[in-house]
Amino acid sequence: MPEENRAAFHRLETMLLIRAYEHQLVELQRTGAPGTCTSVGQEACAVGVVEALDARDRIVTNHRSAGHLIARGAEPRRLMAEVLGRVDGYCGGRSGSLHISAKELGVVLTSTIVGGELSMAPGVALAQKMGAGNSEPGGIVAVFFGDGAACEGIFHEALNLAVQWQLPLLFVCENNQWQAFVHRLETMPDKAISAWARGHGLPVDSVDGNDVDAVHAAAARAVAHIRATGGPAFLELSTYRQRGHYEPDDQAYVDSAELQAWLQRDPIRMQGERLTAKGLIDAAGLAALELRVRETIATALDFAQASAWPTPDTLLEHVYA
Amino acid sequence: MPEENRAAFHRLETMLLIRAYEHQLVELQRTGAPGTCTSVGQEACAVGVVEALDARDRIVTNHRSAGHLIARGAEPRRLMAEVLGRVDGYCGGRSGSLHISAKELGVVLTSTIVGGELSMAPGVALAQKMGAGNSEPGGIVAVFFGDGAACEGIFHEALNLAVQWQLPLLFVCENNQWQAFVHRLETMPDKAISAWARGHGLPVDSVDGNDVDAVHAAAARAVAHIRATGGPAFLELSTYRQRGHYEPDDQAYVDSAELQAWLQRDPIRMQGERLTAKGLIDAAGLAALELRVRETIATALDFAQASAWPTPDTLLEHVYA
Amino acid sequence: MTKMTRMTVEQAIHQALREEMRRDSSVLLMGEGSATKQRDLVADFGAERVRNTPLAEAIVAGTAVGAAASGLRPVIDLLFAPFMAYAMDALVNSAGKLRYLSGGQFQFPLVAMGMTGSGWCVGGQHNHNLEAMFVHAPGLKVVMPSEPADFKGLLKAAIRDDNPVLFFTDLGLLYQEGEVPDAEDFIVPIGKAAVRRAGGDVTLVGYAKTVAVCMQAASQLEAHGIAAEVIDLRSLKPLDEDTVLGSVRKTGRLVVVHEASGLCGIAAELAALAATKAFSALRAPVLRLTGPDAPAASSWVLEQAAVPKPEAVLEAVLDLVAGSRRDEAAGKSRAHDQDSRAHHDQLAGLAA
Amino acid sequence: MTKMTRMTVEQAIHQALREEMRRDSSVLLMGEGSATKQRDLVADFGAERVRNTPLAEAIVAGTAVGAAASGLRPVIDLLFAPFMAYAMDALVNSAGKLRYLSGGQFQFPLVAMGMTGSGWCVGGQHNHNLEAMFVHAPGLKVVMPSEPADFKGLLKAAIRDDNPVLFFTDLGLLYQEGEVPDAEDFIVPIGKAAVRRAGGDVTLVGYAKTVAVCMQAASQLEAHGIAAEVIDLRSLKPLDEDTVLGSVRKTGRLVVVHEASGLCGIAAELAALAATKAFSALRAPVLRLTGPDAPAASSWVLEQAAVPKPEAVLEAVLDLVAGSRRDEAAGKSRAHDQDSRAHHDQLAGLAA
Ligand SMILES: Cc1ncc(C[n+]2csc(CCOP(=O)(O)OP(=O)(O)O)c2C)c(N)n1
Ligand SMILES: Cc1ncc(C[n+]2csc(CCOP(=O)(O)OP(=O)(O)O)c2C)c(N)n1
Ligand SMILES: [Mg+2]
Ligand SMILES: [Mg+2]
Repeated sequence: MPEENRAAFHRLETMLLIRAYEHQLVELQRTGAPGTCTSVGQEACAVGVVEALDARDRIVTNHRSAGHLIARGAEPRRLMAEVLGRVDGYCGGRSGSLHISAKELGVVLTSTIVGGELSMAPGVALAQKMGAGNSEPGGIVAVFFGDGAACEGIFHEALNLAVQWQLPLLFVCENNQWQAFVHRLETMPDKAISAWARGHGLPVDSVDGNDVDAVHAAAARAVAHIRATGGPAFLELSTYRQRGHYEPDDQAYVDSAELQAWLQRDPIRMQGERLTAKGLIDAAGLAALELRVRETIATALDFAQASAWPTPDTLLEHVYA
Repeated sequence: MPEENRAAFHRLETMLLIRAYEHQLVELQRTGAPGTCTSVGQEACAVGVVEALDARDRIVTNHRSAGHLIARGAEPRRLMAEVLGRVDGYCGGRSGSLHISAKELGVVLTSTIVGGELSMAPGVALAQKMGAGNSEPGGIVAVFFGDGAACEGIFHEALNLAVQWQLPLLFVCENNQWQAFVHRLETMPDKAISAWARGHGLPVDSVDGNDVDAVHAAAARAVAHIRATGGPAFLELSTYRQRGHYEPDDQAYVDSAELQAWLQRDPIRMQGERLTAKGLIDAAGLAALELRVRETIATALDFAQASAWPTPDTLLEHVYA
Repeated sequence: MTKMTRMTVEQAIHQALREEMRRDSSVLLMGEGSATKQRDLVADFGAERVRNTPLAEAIVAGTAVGAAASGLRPVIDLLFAPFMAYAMDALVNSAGKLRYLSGGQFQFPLVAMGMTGSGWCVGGQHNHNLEAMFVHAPGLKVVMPSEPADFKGLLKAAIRDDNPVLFFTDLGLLYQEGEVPDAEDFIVPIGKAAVRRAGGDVTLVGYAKTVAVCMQAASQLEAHGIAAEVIDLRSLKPLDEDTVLGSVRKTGRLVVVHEASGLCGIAAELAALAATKAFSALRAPVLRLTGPDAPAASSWVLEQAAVPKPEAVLEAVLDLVAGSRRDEAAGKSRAHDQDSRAHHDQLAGLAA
Repeated sequence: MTKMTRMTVEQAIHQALREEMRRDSSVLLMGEGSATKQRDLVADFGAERVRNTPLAEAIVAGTAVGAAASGLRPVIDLLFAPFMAYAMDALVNSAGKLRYLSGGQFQFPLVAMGMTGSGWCVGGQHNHNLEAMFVHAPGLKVVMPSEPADFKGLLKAAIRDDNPVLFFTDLGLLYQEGEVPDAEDFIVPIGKAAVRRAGGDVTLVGYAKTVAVCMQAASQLEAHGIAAEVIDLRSLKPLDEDTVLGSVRKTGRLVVVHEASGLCGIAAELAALAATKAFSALRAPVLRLTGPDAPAASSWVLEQAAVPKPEAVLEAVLDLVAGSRRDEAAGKSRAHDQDSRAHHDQLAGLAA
C-alpha cells in the first residue's frame, strides 16, 4: 500500500477510535459517570492537524480534547481512567475529563477555562523558541481552541504577542458553530474569525474541518511555514459539534436542519466513502476496523474500571512543588 | 464672522485652554502636587471629537482626560481642585487626576485601568439605545482610549459586542505612539490598530490627529453614521504624546528626531498658522487669546488652592449606596 | 398566612428573575446562554432584556457596569465562579471603586451570578469557592444562600440593591427543594443571617451547602447532650455580626464550617470577629472546618475528601466541649491549646 | 562578617534580578517597560531575556505560565497590583491550579511583581492592597517585604522557588534605604517571619509599610513600660505560624496592623490562628488595625486617614493592656469585650 494510502487509512482508523472512545463516555455518563464534552463530528480536525506535527512539537488544548489526545497517541484506557477519577488516569484522577494533559506526549497545560489555552500557548512557544527545558530545535506549538474562545479578549492578546514576538505557534480554531448553548452567529459576524485573524497580519487559512485530508494538507502547509519563518500561522477549521455541549444535553436548542446537513458531511463517513471510492476499503474492511477500535475501547473500559480510586490521604499531593 | 470661522477660532481657543491648564499642572507637580498624565500635543483629538457630540451624548475616557473634559466644558478650576484633592473637585478629591468623571457634563465612568473605558462604554451605549435612565433619543457614546489600550483583550471584546449588538458607540483611538515608556511599534505592527478594527467589520477612519479640522470632520461623519444606523464606528487619530507619560518624566527613552518631527506638527501651531493664513488672526490676536486662557487658569489655580481638604470623617462616604 | 410553593433552588432563582423583571423594566439579564436557557423570559420581556452574550466575561461584566451606572439594573450570569477571573477588572476595579472614586456620582445596581462548589466532579477550574475574594474587595456585597426561599428573597433583594452584588450558587443545592413564599414582595434583606436552630452550648456557622452539614452535626450532637445553635450566614458581605456575636456570647464556642479555603476566608473573618468582640465570652478555641488550601480535584473521592462533613463537625465539637468543660472544672481560665485540631483547618474532610 | 551595601528597595530588587539572571540563564524578565527601565539588564543578558511587552497583562501572565511550565523562570512586572485583575485567570486558574489538576506533571516557577500601597495619592485603581486574594487562592505563594535586604533575599528566593510567587512592593518603601548583604547566595527563605524587636507584653504584627508603624508604636510603648514584640511577616503565604504563635503564647496579646482591608485579610487569618491555636495563652482580645473596607482615595488627607498610624496602635495597645490587667487583677478570666475597639477595625487611621 503506498504511503499516501496508508496515511488515509490511518486517519480513518484514528477517527473511528476517537468516536468509539467518546461514545463509550456517553454511555458511561448515562450510568452515573461524570459528563464530558465530546468532539463527535470534529474528529477530522484533531487527526488532520496532529498528524502534521512532530514529536518535538507541543499541543495545548481545552475541554474538548479527546480527539487531540488520541490522535497524539494517548491511550484510551488511561484517558478513561482519568475521566472516571482513577489513579491510572494521566493526571491521577485530579483532572477528570476537562483538563487532561499528558506531558509525556507533549500535550501540555490543558485548561477548561475558555481562553486559558490561548493565554498559555505563547509561553510554551517562547520556551520552544528559546530552546528552554527539554525543547528540541525547530519545535512548534499547536493550540486548539473553539469559535467561542475567539470571542475572549485573550484571543486578541495571544495573536498580537505571537505576531510581535514571532513565536512558532499554530493557532487552530475549531469552529464548530456552537459555544455551549449559543450558536456562534449570535455572538459574531459570519466570517469573523478569519477576519479577526487577518487583522493581525499572519497567514490565515480557512478549510473544511470535516475533510481530514484537507485539514491535514492545510496544517502541513502552516507547520512548514512556521518552521521556515519561526513565526505564527492561523487555521480556521469549519466543523460542527454533532452532540450536545456536555453530556447529557438534549440539544433542544439546536436547529435540526442545520444538524442534519452537517451529519450528511460527517468526517468519518466522508473519509470512509473516499477510501471506498478509491477501492481501498470495502464494507467488510470497514466493519473489521470498527470491530478493532471497539475492542480497544472495551479493554480500556475494563482497565479504567479496575483502576483504583485515589486515597483521601493523597488529597494534598501536588498542590505545591 | 461666518460660522465656520467662529468654529475654527473656538477650536484654537479650546486647545490653548487645555494646554495652559496642563502646563499649570506640570508646574504644580514641580512644587509637590501629585503628578498627572498630560495630553500636551493631543489637544486636537479632544477638541475635534468632542465638538462633534451633542449634549445628549456621553463620553467615557481614561487617565489622559484633561482635553476631553475641558473640550466638553469642564471648569478648569474644578478640575484643578480635583487634581489637588480638594472638596470642590468634580469628585470631591477622591479621584485625583486619574479618574475624573463629571456626570453633569456627560463625562461618565472614567477609569485609569487601561481598557477599563472600553469595558464600560458598551454598557453606557446599551443604556442609551434602550432609553434607560436620563438618556435622550439618539444619544451616542464616544469612548477615548489609547494605542496601548488597543493591545488589551477588552478592545477585541468591546468591538465585537458593539458590532454584534449594534450599539451607538464611537471608538476613538488616540494613537499617540506611546504606551507609557514603550513605543507602540514595540508592541504592534505599524498599521495594526485600523487593521484590527477593520477585522470587526465596522466603519473605520484613520486621520491626522493633529489637524483639528480633519479630526472634527471625521468625527462628524462617524457620529452621523452612528445616529443614522444605530451601530458603531471607529476613528484612529494619529498624534503624539509630546511630554512624558506622567509628570515628572525625563523622556530619556524618547527618540528626539521623532519628537522634533511631531513638535513641528503641533496641533495648536498648525491651527494658529491656518487661521493666520486665512487672515482670521494675527500675532496680536493670538497673544490676546493666550492671555485670556492664562487668566482663566490663574483664577482656577486660586480657586483650587483655596478649596478645602476633605475631612477625615468623610472617609467612608460614597463607598456604598 | 404566607402562601408557599414547593420548588427547587433553580426554580426559585428563575421566579425571582421573572418577578423582578416584571416589576421593573430596567432589569435586564445577560449571559452566555441566558436567553437560550430561559426562553420564557425572552417571550415575556423581549430579546432586548434577555440577552445571550458572546463568550467574553470581561465585556459582559464591563457592560453591566456601564449599564448599571446609566439607569439599567443588569443581572449577569457568569456561569461558574472561576470564570469571574476574566471579569475581575469590571467587578473589582470598576463596579467596586468607581462610585467612591467619582465622589458618589454613580451607582452600580448590578448582580453578578456564579455557581461553584463540590458535587459535580468538575475539578478546580469550575469548582472554586472564591467568594471571600469579593468580600475582601471594597464596594461589593456578597450573598450565598442555602435554601430555595433565600435564593428567591436574596436575589430579589440583590436586584433592588443599588450596590453591585455577587450572588453565588452552590451547585450542590441547585435541585434541592423547599417551600418558597409566593408573595412578589417577599425579600430577604442582604446582611441578615438566619438562626436555623437554637442552642446554648456551641455556635455552628455555615453558609450554602455547609448549613446542612452543621444541621446534621447539630442533630447528632443532641444525642450527646450538646445543644448547638446553627447560623446560616446567607450574606457574606455585609456580615451579620450581631447575630453571630450574640450567639457566641451565649454559647462561648464558635465553629465555622465552609467549603472555601480557610486562609483569609469567611471563617477567618468570623474567628477574628469573635476573638475581638466576643473575647470574654469565649470558653474554647474557635475552630475552622474548611476546605484545604488546594484546588478541587475531579475524582469523586478526592472531591469529597476536601469537603467538611457532619462527622468532622461532630468530632470537633465533642473535643471542644470536653476540653473546655475539663478546663473549667479544673479552674483553668481557658481550654487547652488546640494544636491537636490543627488538621481540621486544612483537612476537614479527611477526618470524616 | 557579611559584607553589606547600603541601597534602596528599588536597587535591591534590581540587584536580585541581576544576580539571578546571571546565575540562571532560564530566568527572563517581561513587562510593560521592563526593558526600557532596565537597559543595563538588556545589555548584559540580551533582548531575548529582558522584554518589553504589549500592554496586555493577561497575555503577559499567561505567557509566563506557559513558559514556566516549559523550562523557563519568568519574572513578570505587572506594575500596579490592581492591574493583576486582568491577569487573574493566568495566575489563579492556571498557575495556581494546573500543577494539581495535572497530577503534578507541571511546575510553575514564576514570579509576578506588583506595586501598591498609600503614599502616592494615585487612588484606588492603583493603590489597592489585594495580597490577601492571592493568599486565599490555592497553589500560590505571596511575599511582601519591608526592608531592602528582604526585598533582595525574598526576590531571589521567589525566583528560585518552583511555585508561582506573587511579589508585592509597597510603593511607599521604594526609595527607603537599608543595608543589604552583597553575597550572591544571600537568600531570605519564603515562609519565615522576622522578629524585629523582642518584648513580652504584646505582639505587634505587620508587613511592608506597617512594620515601621509597629516599630514606632513599640518605641512609644516602651515609655509606658510596655514591651512590645514586633513581627515582620514578610511572607504572607506560607505564613510563619510558629513565630507568630510562639510570640502570642509569650505575650498573650496580639495586634495585627496592615493597610489592606480587614475583611478576610491577613489580620483576620492571624486572629483566627491565635483564637484556635494559642487560645489558652490569650489574655486580651485580638485587635486588627487595618485599612477600611473602602477604595483608596487620591486626596492626601483621605489617603492618610485610611492608613494605620503608630498613634492608633499605641492607643489600642494601651487600652488593651489596661483592660486585660484590670480584668486579671479583678480575677476575671478574660478582658472586657472589645466592642469599644470596633472602630479600629474599619477606621484605624481615623483614630490617629
Ligand atoms: C471562561 C469560560 N467561560 C465559560 C465557560 C463555560 N463553557 C465551557 S465550554 C463553553 C463553550 C466554548 O465554546 P467554544 O470555544 O466554541 O468551544 P467548543 O465547546 O465549541 O468546543 C463554555 C461557554 C468556560 N469553561 N470558561
Ligand atoms: C491595566 C493597566 N496596565 C497598565 C497601566 C499603567 N499605565 C497607565 S497609562 C499606560 C499607557 C497607556 O498607553 P495608551 O493606552 O496608549 O494611552 P496613553 O497613555 O498613551 O494615552 C500604562 C501602561 C494601567 N493604568 N492599567
Ligand atoms: Mg465552538
Ligand atoms: Mg498611547
